[in-house]
Amino acid sequence: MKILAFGITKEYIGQSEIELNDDSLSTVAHLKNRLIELYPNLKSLNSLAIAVNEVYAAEEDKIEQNDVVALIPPVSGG
Amino acid sequence: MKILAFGITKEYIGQSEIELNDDSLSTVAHLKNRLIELYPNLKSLNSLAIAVNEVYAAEEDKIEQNDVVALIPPVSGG
Amino acid sequence: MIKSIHLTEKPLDITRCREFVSHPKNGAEVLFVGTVRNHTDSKNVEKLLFETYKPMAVKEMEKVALTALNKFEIASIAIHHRYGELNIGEIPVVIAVGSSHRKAAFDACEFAIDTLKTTVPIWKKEFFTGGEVWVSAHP
Amino acid sequence: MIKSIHLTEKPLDITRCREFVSHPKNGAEVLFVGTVRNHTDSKNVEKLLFETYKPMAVKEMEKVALTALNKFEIASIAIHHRYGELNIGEIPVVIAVGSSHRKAAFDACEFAIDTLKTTVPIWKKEFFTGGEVWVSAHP
Repeated sequence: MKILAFGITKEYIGQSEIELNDDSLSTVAHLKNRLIELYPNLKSLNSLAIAVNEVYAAEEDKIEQNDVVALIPPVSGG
Repeated sequence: MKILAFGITKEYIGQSEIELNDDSLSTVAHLKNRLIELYPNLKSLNSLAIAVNEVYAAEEDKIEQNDVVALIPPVSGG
Repeated sequence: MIKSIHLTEKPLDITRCREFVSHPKNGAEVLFVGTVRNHTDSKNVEKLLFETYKPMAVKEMEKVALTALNKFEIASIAIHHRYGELNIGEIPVVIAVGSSHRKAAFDACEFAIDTLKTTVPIWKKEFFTGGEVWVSAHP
Repeated sequence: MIKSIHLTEKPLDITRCREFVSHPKNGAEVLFVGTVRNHTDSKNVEKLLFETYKPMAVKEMEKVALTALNKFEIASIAIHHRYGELNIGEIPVVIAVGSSHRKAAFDACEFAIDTLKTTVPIWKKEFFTGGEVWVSAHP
């Protein structure tokens, strides 16, 4: 699946977009854990939300391989 | 003393300024009572404040013959 | 204590109010803009007349500004009011507040317009088809 | 449900926001204008970079506007946000609310900026002399 990274997560991952193909990652919580394994800096953040197809997702939400996932570190607009 | 009338009080009194010379009117309360005797319509108002020399006055405040008094019906700016 | 008080017959300038309170140290600006409504309850308003006791009104506007500056963590405030005849959609009042705290800016701006409406000697007469009334004069 | 949502790299237009929410039925308009401050705590900020996940940010801005319209007695709302590089004094955000109830207008405008700051995917990076930091990223 396609994973977009924004703000500080883009710097931690080193690019704004990665592909991660792993059928075993069936929920947002699984994916988040895997990403933290791959990029341990993510653990240092105040918070890390996940959006699936441009909508905030809950930890238990299912994800599909063709979803577009985005990493949302603490927002600071305004 | 000079008495200025604004808003609806100007219509009740028929002019924007009157002279009232009466040494016995020593407080704001006295003056207010006299004005209501002279112009009974003033009693119909929601409120009637008195300003002495451009400052809101209390009922018990003294007034002098050379003060400028103003009738302040309910304000409605903004 | 940065304040701008203005009571005028000429149209108000919102941009000027905002620029007055704007400062690189601030970060938050809150503005209140009052406009002439086309109705009151069920009546169609055609125009408004604002009358004022000008020297006292300016003093009371100064008091509102000073109280807001003392009571809230704000850096600057502009209170501009217009008088004379105003048509629907025209602007009788603009209040602008500058602060580094946005909550304080909101609170101060709301306080200023609420207080202005109860203390500043300005009176509004509404003109309808076939009638006119001094607002709030009677119960 | 009158709303205007705008997320752009170009300078924001405060007058356009105000005119959008203005209507002869209203009477009260409240605006929040955010500007780039020259300091955060003790550090001198030189410029800011706003990054955004644009399609999602627009959706979240729409949600903020709809929630405000439903929650408060207001007639209209404009939420405009800028992204890209901004210098001190420039304007990242403008929120304007039109209502016939001024308290509702204040409450809705404050609600909108508070909510925007917690839900809309926009990130701010501050640039100091010799350093840069993503705001709020770390405890």
